[in-house]
Amino acid sequence: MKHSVEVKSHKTIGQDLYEMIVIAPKLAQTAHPGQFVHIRVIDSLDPLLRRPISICDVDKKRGSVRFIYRAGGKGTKILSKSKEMTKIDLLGPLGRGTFPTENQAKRNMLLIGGGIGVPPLLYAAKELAKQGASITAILGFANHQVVILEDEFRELGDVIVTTVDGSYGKQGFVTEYITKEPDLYLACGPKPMLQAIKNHELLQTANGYLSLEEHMACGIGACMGCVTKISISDENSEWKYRKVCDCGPVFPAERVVF
Amino acid sequence: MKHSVEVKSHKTIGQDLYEMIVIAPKLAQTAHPGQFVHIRVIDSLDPLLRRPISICDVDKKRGSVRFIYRAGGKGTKILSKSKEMTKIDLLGPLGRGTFPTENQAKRNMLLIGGGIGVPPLLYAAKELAKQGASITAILGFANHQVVILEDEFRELGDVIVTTVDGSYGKQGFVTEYITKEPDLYLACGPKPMLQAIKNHELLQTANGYLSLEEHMACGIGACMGCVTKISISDENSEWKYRKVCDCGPVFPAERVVF
Amino acid sequence: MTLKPSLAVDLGFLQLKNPIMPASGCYGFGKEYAQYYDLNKLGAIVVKATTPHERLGNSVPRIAETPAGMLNAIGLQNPGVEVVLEKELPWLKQYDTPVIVNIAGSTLEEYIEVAEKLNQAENVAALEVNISCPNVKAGGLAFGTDCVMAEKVIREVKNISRYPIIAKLSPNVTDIVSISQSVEQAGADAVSLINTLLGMAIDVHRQKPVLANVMGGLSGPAVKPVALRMVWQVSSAVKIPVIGIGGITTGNDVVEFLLAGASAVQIGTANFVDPYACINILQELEEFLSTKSITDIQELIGKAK
Amino acid sequence: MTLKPSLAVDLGFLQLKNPIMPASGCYGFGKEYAQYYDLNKLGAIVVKATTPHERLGNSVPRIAETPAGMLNAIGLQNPGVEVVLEKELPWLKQYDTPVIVNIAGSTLEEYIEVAEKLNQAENVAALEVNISCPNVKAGGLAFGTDCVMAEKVIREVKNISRYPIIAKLSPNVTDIVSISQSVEQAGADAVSLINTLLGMAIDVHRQKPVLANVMGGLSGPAVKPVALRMVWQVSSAVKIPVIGIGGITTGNDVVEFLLAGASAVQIGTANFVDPYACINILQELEEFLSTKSITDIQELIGKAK
Ligand SMILES: Cc1cc2nc3c(=O)[nH]c(=O)nc-3n(C[C@H](O)[C@H](O)[C@H](O)COP(=O)(O)OP(=O)(O)OC[C@H]3O[C@@H](n4cnc5c(N)ncnc54)[C@H](O)[C@@H]3O)c2cc1C
Ligand SMILES: Cc1cc2nc3c(=O)[nH]c(=O)nc-3n(C[C@H](O)[C@H](O)[C@H](O)COP(=O)(O)OP(=O)(O)OC[C@H]3O[C@@H](n4cnc5c(N)ncnc54)[C@H](O)[C@@H]3O)c2cc1C
Ligand SMILES: Cc1cc2nc3c(=O)[nH]c(=O)nc-3n(C[C@H](O)[C@H](O)[C@H](O)COP(=O)(O)O)c2cc1C
Ligand SMILES: Cc1cc2nc3c(=O)[nH]c(=O)nc-3n(C[C@H](O)[C@H](O)[C@H](O)COP(=O)(O)O)c2cc1C
Ligand code: FES
Ligand code: FES
Repeated sequence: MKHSVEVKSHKTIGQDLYEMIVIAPKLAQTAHPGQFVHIRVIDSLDPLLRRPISICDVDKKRGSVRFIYRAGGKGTKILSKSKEMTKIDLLGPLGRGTFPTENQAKRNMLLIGGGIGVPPLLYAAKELAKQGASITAILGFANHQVVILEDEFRELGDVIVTTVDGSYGKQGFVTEYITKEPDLYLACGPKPMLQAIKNHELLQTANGYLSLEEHMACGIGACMGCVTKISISDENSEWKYRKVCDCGPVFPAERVVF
Repeated sequence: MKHSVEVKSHKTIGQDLYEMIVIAPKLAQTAHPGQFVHIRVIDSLDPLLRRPISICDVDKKRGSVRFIYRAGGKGTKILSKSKEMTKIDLLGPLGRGTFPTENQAKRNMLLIGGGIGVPPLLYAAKELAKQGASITAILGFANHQVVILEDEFRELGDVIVTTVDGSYGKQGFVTEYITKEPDLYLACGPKPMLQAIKNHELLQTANGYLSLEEHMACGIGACMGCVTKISISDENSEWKYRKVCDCGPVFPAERVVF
Repeated sequence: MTLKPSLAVDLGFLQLKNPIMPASGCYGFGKEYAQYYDLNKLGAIVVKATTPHERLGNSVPRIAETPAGMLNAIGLQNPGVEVVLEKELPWLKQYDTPVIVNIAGSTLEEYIEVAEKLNQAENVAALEVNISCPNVKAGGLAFGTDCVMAEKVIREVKNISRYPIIAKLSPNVTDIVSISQSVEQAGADAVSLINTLLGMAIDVHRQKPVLANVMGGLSGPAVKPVALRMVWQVSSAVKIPVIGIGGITTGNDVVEFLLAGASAVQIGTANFVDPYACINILQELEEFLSTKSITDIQELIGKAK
Repeated sequence: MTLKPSLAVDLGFLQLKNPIMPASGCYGFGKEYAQYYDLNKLGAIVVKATTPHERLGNSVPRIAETPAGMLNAIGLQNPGVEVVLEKELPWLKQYDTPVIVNIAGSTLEEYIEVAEKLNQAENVAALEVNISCPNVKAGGLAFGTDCVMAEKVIREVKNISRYPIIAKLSPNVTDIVSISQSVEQAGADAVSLINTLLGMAIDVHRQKPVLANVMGGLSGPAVKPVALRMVWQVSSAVKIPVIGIGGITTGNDVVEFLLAGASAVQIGTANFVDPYACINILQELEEFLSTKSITDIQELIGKAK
């Protein structure tokens, strides 16, 4: 579960956005949609901690795994400088809470991604498409410069792209473009977006899954750093802290307490 | 005095030993033998401090400066990985106490270097040779694997190479091969060696200069970190702490208090 | 060739096959790391702080990265001593590595309650009494920063417990030496130090503290110099063994703590950086001893003094 | 386009054109850095600790590198107050940047002596009373870790001096808040914190402490979380301005300290990493304000609370 993998390609695909493909056959074989890896961006004491990045896509045949991330802070900026052919240390696949992509044939699936929450939905979409599920994706971005993966989603189903500033696609938030109730929805993005999705009137009876983010230290369930409130029963509002890295990062929407 | 310089060539020249040549015209023009630079080995908080490295040689025409160093600890190991064409941040030339290489024509000069103390003597030797001084160099090393610069010194004068384990050249310490009194001697190497040189019976009346090392923070005289005991008069044993980075790194041998 | 060096250390009340143990709160109850390597390789295992009742812990974010370190404000989330007795400790029985249970409480009574309950356990080698947690209001820190309170809680726990007692000290004090002497006086069989330094970080964009709890405990390589200094001071002032903790990430770091007077060490934050940290450190330690032709690791203890 | 943001801060007793000043002991008397840039760009200059008589300082090594930090044990080497009055302060007259003189002593009398002598100076804006130096036996640290002693030395210096008094506090204490309140009570016009954390490092090859002095003061980015936490606590507990110090290397670090309640900051170790540190930080700070459309830097002070 700890791998030293070779960077096969690494390039910028939008403002501060990078796509990194690594050779990691074992990871490619075992990873489920929604899972993530925990990356040591540099062998140094600073930055000290690993960075969690979702699995965007896997190529089981070639044994490669794709990541898309935003180089926003110290660690991801360093990561963005790692060259092709060099090795990267990562843990994974991590997370027991994954997107349900099995036995979904012929169902109507709604995938909703916000910004850097879009990448993990791609792997899920591909698995669903393979089974013949009908896919609609609503992909929201801040502006035209950070729109990613649109074409790849179009190959798998219907796609609506939104931008907050209206510089591309439809103007507004993803929630404004949810127009009918799906059988199942999967969502990943900033917390306020996930909350708005969970509370959306058209999604009250649909099954839904949300992928959450939280600051992590260990990434494997040992430190209790990355918890989120998860309700313990359908009936009342009682909740417990569950570890995002271990029980998540994907949780059933109805269990997530905001 | 702060430069961002390009690494022109960087290669290993012995066990853990590296030669780095940088393009730094201003530094090449102004550096005196015995001076050093203070290198930021990586733009990171760890390792935090710069590393002092002596100027081994300059090529004023090409505007390049050569360094030879041992990659022994954390910082120098990181430095040894910096590739050609990349930039390195350094301060220099530093140190007002330098090897006296002017007006030394026709004099008998003895240069004594120990291990990684050999490189700074090369630049001094070249300047002295230009003026027609007669040069004898005694270069001491631990073993054959770390012998450096022998050929270049041979072009400038007589050379005796010693190794502690006898695996190359003469067996023993440099001090065993001082056989006559020079007009002036210059020495750089580990403290016990410098002390033995200062106390050598054949060097009691000769003028001598010792290049010292001390742990440094600022490298420019501000922190008082790098002091050494320097006697304040010839008559008695009174001494004061003087900054190696600023008043040194080269001091008249008779002033150095061990 | 020299013989394989002996890594065993003797704490008096406990013999360890090597001086390496994961630190409390950084290793859960061992299960996660058991997926990476055999826990029998460790000198001992120190499990997450246990309180009499379940604790939910603090709000998130609980983690912030700092230069060569991290802040945490977990707030002692744990399932409570009953669950530890029923589920966690029995699972650890499959290993012959000694288990040290870290205990915490908000009041003297809570410490006593949890210590008492743990007397029923079958595989506890020692209790580590956490009088130094900075993340709980009215919590352990108050006990760990005052000699009288420290003495009291250690004495009471010692009286009630059937296990050797390790007092885990806080570095957030003016005089670590007098605290260590107080707990020795109170009957502690060993001291372990340091727990985290109280610190904080601010998010300049949100203009708010990074941690929901505002302050948290600083750990990792950044704190090593402070930890090492305190181990040096305390090991000169008490007769009981000292367990060194704080920023250890390499075999050389362990050697530093042993030379400063520690008889064993704990590894915390480094486990997050690399799940194999304890194992790698152990190997580096062995290599260090071999290179230096040291046959018994115990030779190193206190040798730099 | 927005206006150029105002960087000026008002300490009450002293107006600064910006909140950036080099920290004592990390900047000599300014001469070395004057070769790199114009000292008039700084908010103020805090010079090396001055004692009544010349001090030789400690043996070498005096410097050790640690993870994201460093240890120093300079031992207050300085030429004594007479030389400072005759040579160093007059040289600084060419700049209109306020000069803050850091004073230290081994006894109460020494503090008074040096403060008294400095009354003759012509270009001193304030005294920073170093009651927190960990590197001198029987030195300042004793004053800085005890409320009664801290109060006493600040009160006496305040009585004798014609300058505003800044009390520089030690972080090596259980309760920084009560120390800060004691010096406020004693008449301090401001507090500055933190001085260094007491730490050590061991050379595993020589099997000896790296520093000749065994222990030294930890500074640099590693200590920032502790410094920030103490600034947060103290600025909530006293009414006098707080000057934040500890591990600042970037403009964002300065913003963190301002948000935590500091009215100005000092830059120490960062000057060694880059001689242009203060200037770069100043520029980053200005860019931060512009990006966030903040017109007056003083808006940030204490805003994260
Ligand atoms: C399960 C999971 C999957 C993720 N997948 C992706 C992905 O596919 N692509 C992508 O661009 N981002 C992803 N993120 C977010 C990504 O981990 C953060 O953006 C990143 O850690 C920030 O690090 P930095 O070096 O840029 O910032 P810094 O400011 O240097 O980070 C400082 C500290 O805060 C933590 N941190 C800061 N922001 C976040 C955040 N949003 N979530 C978690 N920790 C944070 C960092 O991990 C680090 O410990 C994911 C997060 C999680 C938890
Ligand atoms: C004026 C001067 C000129 C020098 N010239 C050369 C040279 O030309 N070639 C060469 O190989 N070495 C030279 N040295 C020694 C070189 O600076 C050290 O070997 C180097 O700093 C060690 O860093 P590290 O990263 O290898 O070790 P680390 O163990 O990472 O060093 C830890 C800390 O200790 C300091 N340190 C450790 N050893 C020394 C030492 N011997 N002198 C000063 N600081 C030390 C480091 O600078 C750093 O701050 C010189 C030293 C001085 C003072
Ligand atoms: C996430 C986290 C949780 C911790 N929980 C506990 C705890 O429950 N009980 C305790 O005594 N110490 C706890 N600690 C402190 C560590 O055991 C250790 O004393 C400290 O982290 C210093 O060691 P390190 O620098 O190797 O991490 C915790 C530390 C961290 C980082
Ligand atoms: C080499 C060195 C010398 C110092 N000398 C003094 C001093 O003379 N007086 C003083 O009050 N503080 C002194 N300090 C402490 C600094 O002023 C500052 O409080 C501390 O280093 C923390 O800030 P930093 O992390 O930015 O360095 C010194 C620090 C260093 C590193
Ligand atoms: S990050 Fe440690 S438990 Fe999730
Ligand atoms: S290294 Fe700072 S004075 Fe020499």
